[in-house]
Amino acid sequence: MSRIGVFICHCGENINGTVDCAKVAEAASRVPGVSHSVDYKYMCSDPGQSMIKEAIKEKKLTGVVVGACSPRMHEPTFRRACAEAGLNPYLCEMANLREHCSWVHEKSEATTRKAVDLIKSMIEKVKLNQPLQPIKVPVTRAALVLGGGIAGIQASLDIANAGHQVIMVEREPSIGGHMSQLSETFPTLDCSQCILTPRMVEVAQHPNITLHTYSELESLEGFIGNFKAKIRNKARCVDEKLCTGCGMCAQKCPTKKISSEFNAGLGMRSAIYVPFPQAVPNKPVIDKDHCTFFQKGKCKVCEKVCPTKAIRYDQEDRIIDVEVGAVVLATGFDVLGTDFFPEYGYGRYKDVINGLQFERLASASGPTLGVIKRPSDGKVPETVVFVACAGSRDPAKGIEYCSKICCMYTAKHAMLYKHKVHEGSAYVFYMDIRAGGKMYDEFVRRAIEEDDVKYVRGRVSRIYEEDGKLVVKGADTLLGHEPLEIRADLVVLATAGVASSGAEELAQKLHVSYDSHHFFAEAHPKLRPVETNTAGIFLAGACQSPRDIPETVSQASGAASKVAGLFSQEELTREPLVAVVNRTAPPLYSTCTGCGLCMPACPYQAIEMEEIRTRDGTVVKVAAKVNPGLCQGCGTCVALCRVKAIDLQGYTNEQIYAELMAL
Amino acid sequence: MTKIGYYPGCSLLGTAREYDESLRAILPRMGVELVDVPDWNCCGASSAHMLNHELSLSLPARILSSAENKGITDMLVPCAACYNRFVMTIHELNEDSKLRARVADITGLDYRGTIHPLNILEFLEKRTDAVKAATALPFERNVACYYGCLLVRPPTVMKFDRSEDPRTMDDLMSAVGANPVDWAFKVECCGAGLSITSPALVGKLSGRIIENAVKSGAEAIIVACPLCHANLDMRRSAINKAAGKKYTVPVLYITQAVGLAMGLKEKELGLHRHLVKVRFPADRGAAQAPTHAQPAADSEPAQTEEA
Amino acid sequence: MSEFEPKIIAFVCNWCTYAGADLTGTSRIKYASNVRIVRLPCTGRIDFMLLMKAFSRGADGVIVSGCHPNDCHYTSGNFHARRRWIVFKSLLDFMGIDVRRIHFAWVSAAEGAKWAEVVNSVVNDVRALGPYDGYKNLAPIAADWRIQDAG
Amino acid sequence: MLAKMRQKAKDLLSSGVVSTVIGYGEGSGNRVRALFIRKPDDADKLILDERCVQNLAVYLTKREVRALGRPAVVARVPVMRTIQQLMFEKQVAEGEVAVIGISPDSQVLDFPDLKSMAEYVSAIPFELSADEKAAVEKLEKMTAGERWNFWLDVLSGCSKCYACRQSCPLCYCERCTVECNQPQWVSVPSHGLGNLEWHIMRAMHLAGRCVNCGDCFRACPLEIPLNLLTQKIITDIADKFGGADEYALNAFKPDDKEDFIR
Repeated sequence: MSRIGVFICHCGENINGTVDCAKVAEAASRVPGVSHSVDYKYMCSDPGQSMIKEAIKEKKLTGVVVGACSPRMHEPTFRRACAEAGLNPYLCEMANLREHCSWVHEKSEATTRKAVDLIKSMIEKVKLNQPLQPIKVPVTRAALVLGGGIAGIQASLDIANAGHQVIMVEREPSIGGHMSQLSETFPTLDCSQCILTPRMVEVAQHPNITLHTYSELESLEGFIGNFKAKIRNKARCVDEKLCTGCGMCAQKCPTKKISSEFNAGLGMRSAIYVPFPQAVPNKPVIDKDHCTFFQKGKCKVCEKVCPTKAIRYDQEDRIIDVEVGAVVLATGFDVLGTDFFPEYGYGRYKDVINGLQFERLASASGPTLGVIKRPSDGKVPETVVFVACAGSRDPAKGIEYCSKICCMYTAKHAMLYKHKVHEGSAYVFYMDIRAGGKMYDEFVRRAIEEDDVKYVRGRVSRIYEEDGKLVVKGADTLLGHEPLEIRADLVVLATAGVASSGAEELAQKLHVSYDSHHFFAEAHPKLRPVETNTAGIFLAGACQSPRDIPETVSQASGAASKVAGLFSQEELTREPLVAVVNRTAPPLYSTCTGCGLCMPACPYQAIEMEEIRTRDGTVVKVAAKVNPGLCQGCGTCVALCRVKAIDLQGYTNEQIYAELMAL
Repeated sequence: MTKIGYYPGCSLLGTAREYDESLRAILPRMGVELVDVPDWNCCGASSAHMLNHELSLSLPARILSSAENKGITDMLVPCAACYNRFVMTIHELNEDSKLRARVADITGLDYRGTIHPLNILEFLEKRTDAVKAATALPFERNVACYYGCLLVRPPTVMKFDRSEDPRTMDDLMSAVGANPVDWAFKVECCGAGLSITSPALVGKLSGRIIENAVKSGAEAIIVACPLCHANLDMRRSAINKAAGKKYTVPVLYITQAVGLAMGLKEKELGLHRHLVKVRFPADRGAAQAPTHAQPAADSEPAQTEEA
Repeated sequence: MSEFEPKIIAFVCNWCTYAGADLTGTSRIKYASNVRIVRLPCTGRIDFMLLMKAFSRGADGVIVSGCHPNDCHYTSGNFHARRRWIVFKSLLDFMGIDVRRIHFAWVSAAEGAKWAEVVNSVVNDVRALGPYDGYKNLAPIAADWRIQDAG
Repeated sequence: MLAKMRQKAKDLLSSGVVSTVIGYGEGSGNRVRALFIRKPDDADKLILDERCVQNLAVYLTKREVRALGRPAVVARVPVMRTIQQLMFEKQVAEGEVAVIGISPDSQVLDFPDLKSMAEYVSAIPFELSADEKAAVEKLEKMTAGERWNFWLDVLSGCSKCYACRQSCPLCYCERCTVECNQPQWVSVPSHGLGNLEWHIMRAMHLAGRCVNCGDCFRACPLEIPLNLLTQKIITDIADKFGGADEYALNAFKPDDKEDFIR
C-alpha cells in the first residue's frame, strides 16, 4: 500500500486567496493511500521543506505530492528536499495549483474543486512512480574537430587552451580554409593571411592538438562522452618526418599545368605540391590523378631531387582509431561556380568570375601578385561589374536564403578595385544592401561615397560576350525600371555560399540533421545555436549557414566553451526521463515485435535493434533498444508503438492513464 | 510505321503552313505516321488565358480528353504556343483535383492523364538516330538555334531542357551536319506578345535577336515556333527599318532544316512561302567547301523581299 | 446546477503549451475553470488512445496542444503528432464521433493570452453542444471502476 | 496455370528448397481452406480459382508455421503486398520465404527472391477499387449523426471474438494491446464503448500498414464492414501525404497540410 504525503502550499495568499487550501488538504487526506496531508503558508521556504523531510522520515512516505506553483518553477527544489530525506527524488510530483488554478480563476467552489482534482490526479500518478537513478555517462575528455578553417582553428585552440586534447581533421593538405584564400578582410581591410597564419602555426605547435591534414572522417559511432571515430589519413606519398618542406620537388616537377585549388582555378600548380607558401603543415602531397608516375608509370623526378629521400610512392591510406567525448563540426562552405548560371554564360566566359576568384586576383600572394588583371588576356579591366545575390535569395535557382557575406565582400571588392585602378569604373548590381554589423554600413557608405562605386539597385538578367566586351543587361529599379546595359571588361558574381561538398554524407555519418540545402541544423535556432540534436556534437562556422569571420570565430568559441563545459566533469549526469523497451519473461522476452517502425521517428537516432540471446548465445529475438545516452525523452516512440513495448520513464503509460482517470 | 497523335493548331493550317508541310515531308523518312486528334478546337493561346482561367484550361483539356478517347498517348504539338498551353493545363489539372472536376464538368469529358504532349524538339530528339540515318546532304552551315520563350518557360512547369541555355535544337542541328553557333539570345523575347499592340517595339526586340545571331556568324536562324518565325521573318522590313540595316539571314523551321539535310526539295518544305529568301552565302572558302546543294539560291522566291 | 458545466481535459506538451499556460497564470489572465491539464513531455508522446480514454472518463471536450511547427523542443515530435492527428481526427469523424469536441492548437510558451482564449472558446463551444451523452451512454456502467472518488 | 503452380510447388518441395508449401485446397461444403503441403506428391491437391482469396501471409509469422521450416506461399497481389510490408517491418527476411506469385490475370510468376517480388508488386498501383471508393464516399456523405448511428448499429453485434485480428497478417504482435490491462486501454466488455475503442485502435494500428486484402471483413462472423475504416485511412494517407512514405506515421513533412489546428 502506498504511503503518500500531500503538501498544499498557500504561497502566501497567491493560492489560498482563491483556493481553500485547508479544504484541499482535507480532501486529499481521504484519498486511499494518502497517509499524510497538510497545508502550509510557504512550502518552498526552509520550514516548509523541513515539514516534507520530517514527514518522509516519520511517516515512511513512499511518495510526495506538493500542491504549489508550476513544476517548471520548483520541481527541482522539492525533489532535492525529498532526496535529502532519503526518498528517491523521482517519487515526488507537483500539482500546479498556482499558475494553472489560483491565478487564472476567480475565488469559488469550482476553483477549489479543480485544485482537489489536480491533487487527486497527481496522487494517482505518484502511486505508480518508480524510483529512478540518474544516468551516469563517463566522459572521454578529448574533442574531435572536423575542419581546419578559421572555425576549426578557433575551436581547437580554445579547447586545447582549456587543457583538453584535440584531434583536428582537415581534408585538404593544409589547414587554413577559405580564410587563407582571402585578400583583405572587411571592414578593416587588414590582410587575411597576416591575421590567420599565426593561428595556423599555433595549432601545429600546440601540445594538446593532434593535427591530421589530408584526412577525412571514416565513421563515428557511440554517443556523448563516448564517441569512437575512425580517421582516414590519405596517402601523401611523402614521409612527413623526413620532409623538410624545402620545395625542391614542386620546383622540379615536370607536370605544372594543373589548375590550382588554392587560387580558385586562376593559377597553376605542380603534381607534387604545397597548396600555398604558408601552408601548415608545410609538407607536399602528390596529386595521384595528375602525377606522371602514377598515370604512366614513369618519371620519379621528385624522388631523384629530394635531398632527404622523403618520397614514398607506395604509401597507403591509413585508418586511425580515436576515442573522443565531443565533436565540433567546422567543415565550412563552398561558393557556387560561375558555371551554375546559364544566363551568365554557364561558365564559358573567362572574364566572368566569382568572388573567391576575385579575392585571389586582389591578393598579393595570388597569381597576379595583387594586380587586377582579367583572366582572358591579362589586361587591367577598365569597367568591372559586380553582381550581388548571384543565386542567393532566388527561389527559381533553388536558393531562397541570403548568403549574408556577399554585400560586404562585394563592397570590399569594388573598393579594392578602385584603390588599385583609380580611373576604372565599378558597378554593383544589388537587391538590398545588408550591412548589419559593427562598422559594416559605414564601410559600404565609404565604397559608395568615397570610392565612387556605382550602386545600381536591380538584377542582371543576362551577360553575353559581344565585340570583346561582356554585355551586362540589367535594370535600374530606382530609376523607373529603366533597362540598363553595361559593357564591362570583367564581371564578378557574388555567387551563393552553399554547403561544403560531402556535407550530406558527413551529416548522415554523424546522425546530425541538416536542412534542405545540406547545411547542418542547430538544436534550437535561438537558444541552442552551437549544438546539434545529437548530444555531444557541436557546430561552428559556415557549415551551419554562410557567415563572416567574426561570427564564425565567436561561434567557434561558443562551441569550444560547450565542449569545455562537458569536459569539466568526469561523468555526465542525465535525467533518467528516457524511453525504455520492456523485457519480459520467456518465451516473449519483450513485447517488442522488432518491427523497427519506431526507429525513423526518433529525432535523436537513439533507437537501435538488439539481439536478445539466451545464456548459451542463441538469438531468440530481435527487439528495439533505446540508448539512454542519446534519448532526450520526448516519447514520440511511445505513442507510435502499437504493443506499448516502449515506455517513457517518468511519464509511463500507467502513470498518465492513472492521472487521467482521476480527473 | 509508328503512329503518333497530331495536334496542328491554327497556325500550322494558316500562317505557318510551311511548318506543317515540312513536318509531313520529313516524317515518312523517319517511319512516323500522324493521327489527327478528332474534332479539335482552339488551344486557347493568345487570348483565352488572359481572359478566363477556366476557359483557358477547358479548351486544351477538351483536346487532351478527345485525344485520350481516341487512344492517343503521345501527341505531337509543333506549335510552341499550343504546346505551352497543354503542359500548363496538365500541370494545373494535376495540382488541383477540384479544378479538374470542374473542367470535366465544362467539357463533358474526363481527362485521365494518360496523354503526353510532345513538342517538335522532344519528338525529333527521340528520333535523332533516324534523322541522322536519313541525312543525305549534311546541312553544313553556321546556324543560330532560337528557342524563344514558350518551350522553356515557366521552367518549373515546362521542365524542358536547360531553361536559360537550352541545347536540344543545337544537338539536333549538329546531328544533321550543321554548326550551331554560341550566341546569347537563344531564349530572349521576340516581342510576340506585343505584335498587335506595339509593333515598333517588336521590331526592336526581334532586331536584336537577328543582330546577335548575325554577329555570332549565323548563316541561318532555326526556330521551332510559328510566332518566332512570324516575328523574325515576316517582320523583317520593320526590323531592318528599326536597325537601319538590311539583314538577309533566313529563318527556317527545324523541320525545314532537317528536310534540306534529307535532300528534300524546297517546294516540298514550303521554303518558297518565306518572306525572307532562303539563300545562303555561296562561298565559304576552300576549307569549308559546301557539299550542300543550295536549294533556295536558284529558285524564284514566291514573294519579293519588302525591305 | 442550473447550467451545464462541461468537463474539459487538455493534453499539452511541457515546453510550449504548459509553459504558455504558466504564463497565463503569471499574467493573471482569467479563464474558465472547467479545464484540467495533463502534462506530457511532447505532443509526440500523446497516444491517440488517451483521447478516447478522456471521453470514456466523462470528458465533454478535449484540448490537444503543443509547440508550433518548427518550434518543437525535440525538433520533430509535433510534426509526428500532427500526422497522427490528421489521420486520427479523420477516422473519428468517419465513425461519427463528434470531432467538434476535440480541439487541436499550437500554443507557444509566449502565448499566455492565446491559451486563455483557447480554453474559453472550447468551454463555450462545448457548453453549447451540451454533455457528450452519446459517448457516455455507450457503456451501461461507468467505464472506470478502479478509481473511486474519495470525496 | 494450375498445372504450373502444382509443378512449381512440387519442384520446390522435392528439391528441398522449401519444406512446406502454403496454398489453397478444397475444404468442406464448397469452401476453400488453407493447405499446408509437406510432400511433393500432395502438390496436386492445390487448387486456384476465384474462391482462393485468403491472405495466406498470415501464417508466415506464426510460431507453429515457422517451426515447420522454410515455407513457400501461394501469393496473389495483396499477399505479395503483405509480404513486402512484413519485410519492411523486419518480420520476414530475404531467403526465409519463397513466393509462388499469381498475377492479376492468374499467371504463375517466378521470383528469384523477395526483392524482385517487392519490385513487381510496387509497380502495381495501390488504390481502392471503384466499389470500395464508393462505399467510403457514401459514408462520408452522411451527416456525423448518421455515421454515428451507422457504426453503433453495425458494431452492436460485435462480441469481440477477434477473428478480424487473427485473420490479419499484420496483426502479428505477440501480445496485443487489447490484452494489456495495466493500463486497460480497451474496455473489456463488448458493449458500445468496448467495441468502439477496439475498432478505433485496430484501425489506427493498421494505419499506413494495411494492404487492403479484406480478410478482416471476410473473417467477421457478423459481416461488419470494418475494412471501411482501414480503407478510409488508406485514402486519407494517399490524399493528405501523397502516399510516398514507406510508413506514413513515422514520417512527416514540415509542411504537412491540415485545416483544424488553431
